[in-house]
Amino acid sequence: MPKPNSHPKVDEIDAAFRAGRMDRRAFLRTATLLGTSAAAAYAMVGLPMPARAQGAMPHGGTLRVETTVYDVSSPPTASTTAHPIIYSNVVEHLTRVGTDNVTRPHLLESWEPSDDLRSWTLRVRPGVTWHSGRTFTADDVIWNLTRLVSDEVGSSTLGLMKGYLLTEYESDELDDDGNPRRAHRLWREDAIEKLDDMTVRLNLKEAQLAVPEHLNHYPAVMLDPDDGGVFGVEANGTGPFTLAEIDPGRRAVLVANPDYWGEGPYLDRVELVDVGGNDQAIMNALISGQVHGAFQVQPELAPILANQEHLQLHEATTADTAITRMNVTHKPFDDPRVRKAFRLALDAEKAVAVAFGPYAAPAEHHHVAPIHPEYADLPPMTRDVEAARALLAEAGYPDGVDVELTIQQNPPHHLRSATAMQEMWRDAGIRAEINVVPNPQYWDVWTTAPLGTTVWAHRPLGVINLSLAYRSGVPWNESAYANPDFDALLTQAEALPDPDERREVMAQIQALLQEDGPIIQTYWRKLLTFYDKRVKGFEMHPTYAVAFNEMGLDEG
Amino acid sequence: MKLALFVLRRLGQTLFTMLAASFLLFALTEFQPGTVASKILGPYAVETQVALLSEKLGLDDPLLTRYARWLGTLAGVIENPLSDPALGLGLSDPRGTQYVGNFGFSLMQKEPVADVIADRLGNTVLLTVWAIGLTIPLSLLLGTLAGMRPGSLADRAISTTTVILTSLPEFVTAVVLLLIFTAWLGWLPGTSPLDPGDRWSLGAQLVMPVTVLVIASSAYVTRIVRASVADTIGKDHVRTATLKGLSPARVIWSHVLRNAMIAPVTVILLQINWILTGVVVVEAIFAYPGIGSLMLRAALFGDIFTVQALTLLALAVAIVTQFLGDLLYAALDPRIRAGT
Amino acid sequence: MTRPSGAILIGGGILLLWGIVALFAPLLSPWSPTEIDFAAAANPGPSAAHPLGTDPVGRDMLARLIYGARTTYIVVPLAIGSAFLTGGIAGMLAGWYGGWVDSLVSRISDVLLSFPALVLYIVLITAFGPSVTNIVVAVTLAYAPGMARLMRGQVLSVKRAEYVQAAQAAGEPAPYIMVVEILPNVGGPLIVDLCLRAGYTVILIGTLGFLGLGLPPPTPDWGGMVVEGVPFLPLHPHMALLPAAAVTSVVVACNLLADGLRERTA
Amino acid sequence: MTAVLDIAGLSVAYGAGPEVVSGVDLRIGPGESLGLVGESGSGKSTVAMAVMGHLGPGRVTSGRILLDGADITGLAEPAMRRLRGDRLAMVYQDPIGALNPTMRVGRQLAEAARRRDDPARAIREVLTRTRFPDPERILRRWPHELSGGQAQRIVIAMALLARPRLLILDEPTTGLDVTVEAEVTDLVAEIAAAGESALLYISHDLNLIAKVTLRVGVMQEGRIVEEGPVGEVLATPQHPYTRHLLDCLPRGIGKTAREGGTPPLVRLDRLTRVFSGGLFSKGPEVRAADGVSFHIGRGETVALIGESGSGKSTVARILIGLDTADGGTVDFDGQAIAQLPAGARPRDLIRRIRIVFQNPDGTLNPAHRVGRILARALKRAGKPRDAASVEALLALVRLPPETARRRPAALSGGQRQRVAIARAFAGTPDLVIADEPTSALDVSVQAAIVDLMGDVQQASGTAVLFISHDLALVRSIADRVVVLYQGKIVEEGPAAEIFAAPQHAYTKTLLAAAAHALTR
Repeated sequence: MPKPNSHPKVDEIDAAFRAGRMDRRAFLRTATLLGTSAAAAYAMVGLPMPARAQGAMPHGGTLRVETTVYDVSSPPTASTTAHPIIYSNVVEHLTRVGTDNVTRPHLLESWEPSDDLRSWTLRVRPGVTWHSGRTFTADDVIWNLTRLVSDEVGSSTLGLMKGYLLTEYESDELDDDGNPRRAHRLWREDAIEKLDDMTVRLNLKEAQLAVPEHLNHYPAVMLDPDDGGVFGVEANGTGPFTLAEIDPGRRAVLVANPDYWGEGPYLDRVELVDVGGNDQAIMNALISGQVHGAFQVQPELAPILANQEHLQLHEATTADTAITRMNVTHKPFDDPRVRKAFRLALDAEKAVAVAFGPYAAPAEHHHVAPIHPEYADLPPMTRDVEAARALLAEAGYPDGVDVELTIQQNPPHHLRSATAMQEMWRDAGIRAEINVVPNPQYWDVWTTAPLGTTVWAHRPLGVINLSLAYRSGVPWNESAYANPDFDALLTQAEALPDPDERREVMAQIQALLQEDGPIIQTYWRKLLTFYDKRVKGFEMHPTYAVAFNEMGLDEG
Repeated sequence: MKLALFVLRRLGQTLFTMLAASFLLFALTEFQPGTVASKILGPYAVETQVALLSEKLGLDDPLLTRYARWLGTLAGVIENPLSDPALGLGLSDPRGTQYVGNFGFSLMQKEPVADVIADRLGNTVLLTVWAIGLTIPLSLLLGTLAGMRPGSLADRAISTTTVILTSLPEFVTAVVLLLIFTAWLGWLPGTSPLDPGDRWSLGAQLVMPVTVLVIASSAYVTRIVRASVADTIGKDHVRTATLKGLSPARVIWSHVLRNAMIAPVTVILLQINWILTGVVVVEAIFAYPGIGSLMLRAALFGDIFTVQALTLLALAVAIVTQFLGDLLYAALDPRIRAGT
Repeated sequence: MTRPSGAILIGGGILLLWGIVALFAPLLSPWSPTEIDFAAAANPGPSAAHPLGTDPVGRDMLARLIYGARTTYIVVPLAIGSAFLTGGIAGMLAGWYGGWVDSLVSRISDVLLSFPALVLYIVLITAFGPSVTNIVVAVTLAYAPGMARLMRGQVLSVKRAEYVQAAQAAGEPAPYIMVVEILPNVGGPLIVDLCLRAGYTVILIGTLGFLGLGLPPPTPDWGGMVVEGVPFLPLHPHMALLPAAAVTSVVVACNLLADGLRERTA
Repeated sequence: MTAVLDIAGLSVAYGAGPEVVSGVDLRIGPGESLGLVGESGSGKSTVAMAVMGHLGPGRVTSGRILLDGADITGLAEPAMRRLRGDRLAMVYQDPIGALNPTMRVGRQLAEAARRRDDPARAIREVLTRTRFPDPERILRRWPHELSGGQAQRIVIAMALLARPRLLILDEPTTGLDVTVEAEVTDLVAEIAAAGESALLYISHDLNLIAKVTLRVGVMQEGRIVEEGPVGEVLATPQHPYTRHLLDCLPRGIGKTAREGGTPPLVRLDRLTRVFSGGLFSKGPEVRAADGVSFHIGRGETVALIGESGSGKSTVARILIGLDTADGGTVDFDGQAIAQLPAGARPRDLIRRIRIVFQNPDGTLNPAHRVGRILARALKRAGKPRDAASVEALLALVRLPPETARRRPAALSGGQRQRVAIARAFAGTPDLVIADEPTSALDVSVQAAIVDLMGDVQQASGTAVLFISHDLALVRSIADRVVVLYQGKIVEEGPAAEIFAAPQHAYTKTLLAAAAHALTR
């Protein structure tokens, strides 16, 4: 078997795969992260590369897709996975994680990690040009990456890469309480290093396997430095489309770039239509053919849309979820026994049935999904009302507790989930009031509310989520959880490419979260949408990514 | 002299109302979570950033200072602080940074509020024109038919129908219409984004929102017209006309209708007022890009500048319709004309 | 005494019926309104256990409709009563004293009426959270000005009545005149207005529920039930249509009662 | 010769209710005029509406109505419509309300003249005839720009434009001032005399009928109880009801002033009250009372006479404390009260000055029972408020004790006014102001109330300021008369002197208007 990539760890995992200690999916993912090309990795496991029927792709036409048209003038600070549908076909990522969970180079041609996974050489794809005609180079990559991890921009990429690229220090400025403000800078000056015009090297503080996946984090797109970090109509990009028009809240128009360096585009034009984010309106727009497809469809509407002749269901099993997180700075959540009681009082399976029907799977309160390669299969955490009561009593709440659960108004399954939890908690003496707030308002309290349900998008690795959300002091740490043991374990896990070794650490992390963690998690959601059957080349991506250049519209 | 005084007083009152309303709104939004800075920067902004911007914008100043700043910007006395390119927010207004009527930037859409509103106002006017254009003749006809002979079969049929229709919440009407005409029959589009690329014509997109509004408005106006006609029919001067030997049609047309219209004028104008500034539910359900849905989204977002502008717009609309009402009253009723 | 008209009988009858339902909810209801029948969630249609089916999360529809009546009968009278008290007192004072009191009340009314009503609600409720109290406050702020105006007009129309002048000439104190002499005689139009506004309030609470700003769950609130049921409309129409019919029936009843009372007082 | 109108055995009922008109027979020949007199509810207007075929929910239960010999009883609406405005025309009470407020006078007249060959000319002629000196100008007017008298003349003109065979006038002068009443009555008398149309003139006032028609029918409870030439009926009434009506007409030549006068109780000195023009009114300020000076002695009855707007009510309101003077003084038994509102008056002062208002519908709070109203008055006067005291008070005004349990709506106008009087006298006051206490009552009731006032006053020795627009009414009770015109006193003196030799032109007009009952 030829070994096109020489990374020693590829051999290790190859051996693991062949010994039956690693499944195909995990092998494919890990091998590609280590720099093996997708084609080679597929060959190693003896599978054909999933191919798309390109020959049949119709040319021309205008595709109309429903989505919330956000203001996307600053992609690095994009805050939802619905933002990139507008910009990521104009300005692109360095890598792409496919629907098969395999990461492929995109604006990069390839990457090479060092043996210790602390040095990553990124090779820029030659022949990629900006719409302006300029060649895409290592300078563009460095400008963007540096910006993405800077305090001034405030991209969530900062939290993602903080562990291995940044260091925290106390700045000269004082905050309201007179304490020095915490700020970040690269852990060393050449952390992002230019080797030549087409090569960049990342020098990491700690070993990290998921770097290529992080480069596909939705805000991490490559903007033209000449645009000053601002995205808009006619913004310069490398993508298959240009943004011709945007009216946030109403519509955006993408026009094909005929000189695109990659596949397609086949479509002439993509119109993104905002119908106000109202699920009913989305359903009605699909039924009356006002749009060809939707960003996503809520599970309760799926049976109705499935009855429509002209529509096709697309679904993806994902690690998309909502976390009911307990902010540990508030009573009673400062006590881990209380937190555990909140979990013990629930029957995730029942909650899922009520909130989602068949379109979700029960989760186990640790934010690592069975589809994640490092997932450790722990014994299930079953409902135990008596134990929950006992824990509460032990924590000093013999009469139960009164809490307020803040949830977002949309989509409606939040309320259904919350209602199911509320009802089950009642048995254990947890009296919860549900406070439904408009979605934008939720984002003003998401890091401060004592008890709130926050949606978390799918990410290809469990550790990505954990490191974004529960590592001490990271910006997205909405529960204010600060557990040095957890941090240490997580850092350790992130450095272990071997799935067995990693899984062992993961088992500890998951158990720690179930025992001590700040979260309640009852489900993993399937992502659903419907597209007109005439639309070709669409695949539901676990992070909602849509590659319009790979899609066509059969006008017939 | 007295008239001038009267106009001045009215203007003063209006100005006071506008100031008080906008201040009250400003003060109320204090209690909403989040600040102008956090809204501009989005949910994932780091604390440092928010603090920095808050400082630059003076968001920690007392409420009155900030209100005065907003007012100063609106009056064109000072520059819009958000326009400062040094903030690096990329907010720019083609009209400049300082002009009279500067409502600032929409925090939600990062565009000048004036542009955000202008875009949607036209759509709402379109909706209003259709809805009111259909409501007026329909309710005049039905209301007169019912009020002409109180207690008759026609009256009872119309009165019963309208009392039920006015009791239907708009969201119920809209949802039932959608179920029938979009989900079951597929005759009409389920949303009305008024998007040029839509496969349904503009007309088809207008049918359902207009119908919901016409049902709600005309049922109500019909009831008012009916009451007014029934009342006028019993007036002495109508008896005079009948006993002059005029035909019933002539009596209704010349002696009843004009007098009976005086009371419904207010109600019809209030309907215009309501449709122009308050059709939140219908616009939201049908994804109609108008003022109502913008109001809802802006209020939910906490986009204080847009909400302020829309509130003042609503006030202006109310004042204009009231003025129109006064003119119409005067046109209809010579007694009022003599009064001014 | 004239016989009550058909409108009053029907309107009053419906309201009375719902009132009885609200009062005896625990006796009438087969289930708790918040209890989830996890088994029924998959098959929410009417069944032996749930004669009117269940809602999307498997709570008994009949129980929620019954307890929804209770919610309506608590929140609406509270809201309307508070608006009436505030607006009524302000209008009474404005009408009776005139002058600066009148100007003050009128200006405050103008300011409050100048807000598009929904903006007022949304701002209030997003600032202070959805709760019965806040809905009562919001309804009070929205309706009190109109009620104040009506009361003021009524007081002005009665103020010149000779029996009021007689009381004044008899040196009766102002509060006595307002409460004993004026109030009983301005009631008619106010009660009609109260009925109409009670109807609007039912719609309003429904609309707030529809916009997701209604009463905090799991309070059975008809408007909120409509919203929760709407996504399932084509498959399980009962989830949205039953509460919609309940809302409509109460509003129709209020309107009929108002009509009937108006004819009586006219 | 065929009668223009021939009614035989006419009975009318509303719905399933009792007959409101029973077996009425009437006959009016061409050019003749007939007066129909009766109190409210006697059925006289129903007869008129039956003739016009406009009974609304009512129906003719028996009898027939012949117009020029043709039976028009229960004629179908279209046929009836051809008669109206052609052979039948009608004039009503409340002329302003009878005109469409949103249509110019000219158009409304033109509608009535539509069957004439030359409508424009006909309108000009009829306007001249109804005494409009400048017809062109009046045509452009809106109804609200007309005075009550002008409006009634327009309504009459409208009726005349039809050149009807029969013209019905239903209380055409009720609600108009005395002088205006005279103007309209003269016009109607002239039309009657011209004899072009037969005339049916309906009124509650025998005086007016006597002025206009030659024959009169007296109606009581739906029946005609007496009919005959006016002179005969007035001189030798046959039916007791007719006699009763005649007895009720105010008569007498006025009391002679008391010898030596009485010590003054109230003295008004140059009392002035100015109302500034409102924001809207273009008019200048109104001097409602302009230097009014007169006095009232203890136990004396002073009549304050004037038309509406003459300022007489303003004077009353200042006395009682509902209004305050802008200038001048009022001395009440040593206390200056002109600037003292009721709320600031000591309780005893309030007890000593009481008032009886004009409108029996408004004078009592409809929400309260009579007993409560009187008990409250007793309490305010510092008297025991028990049932016995209330009964005694009711007895004073000749009302049965059970009245205490009634609400005002269950009482007749006269009864309500009695309760109002009882309330005023509850605290044995020194001065009672009676502000037109009878003007809205039927004639027979008026007389009873005036008598009652007199009796109660005699018994209690209370001074009375009797305010009225009707000179005839006050003749029998007033010691002295004060005549007010546009806020100023134009004449003042002992009643007998004023009636005998009025000095001021306005007083003469008033007297002339009131005089006809005596001259017949």
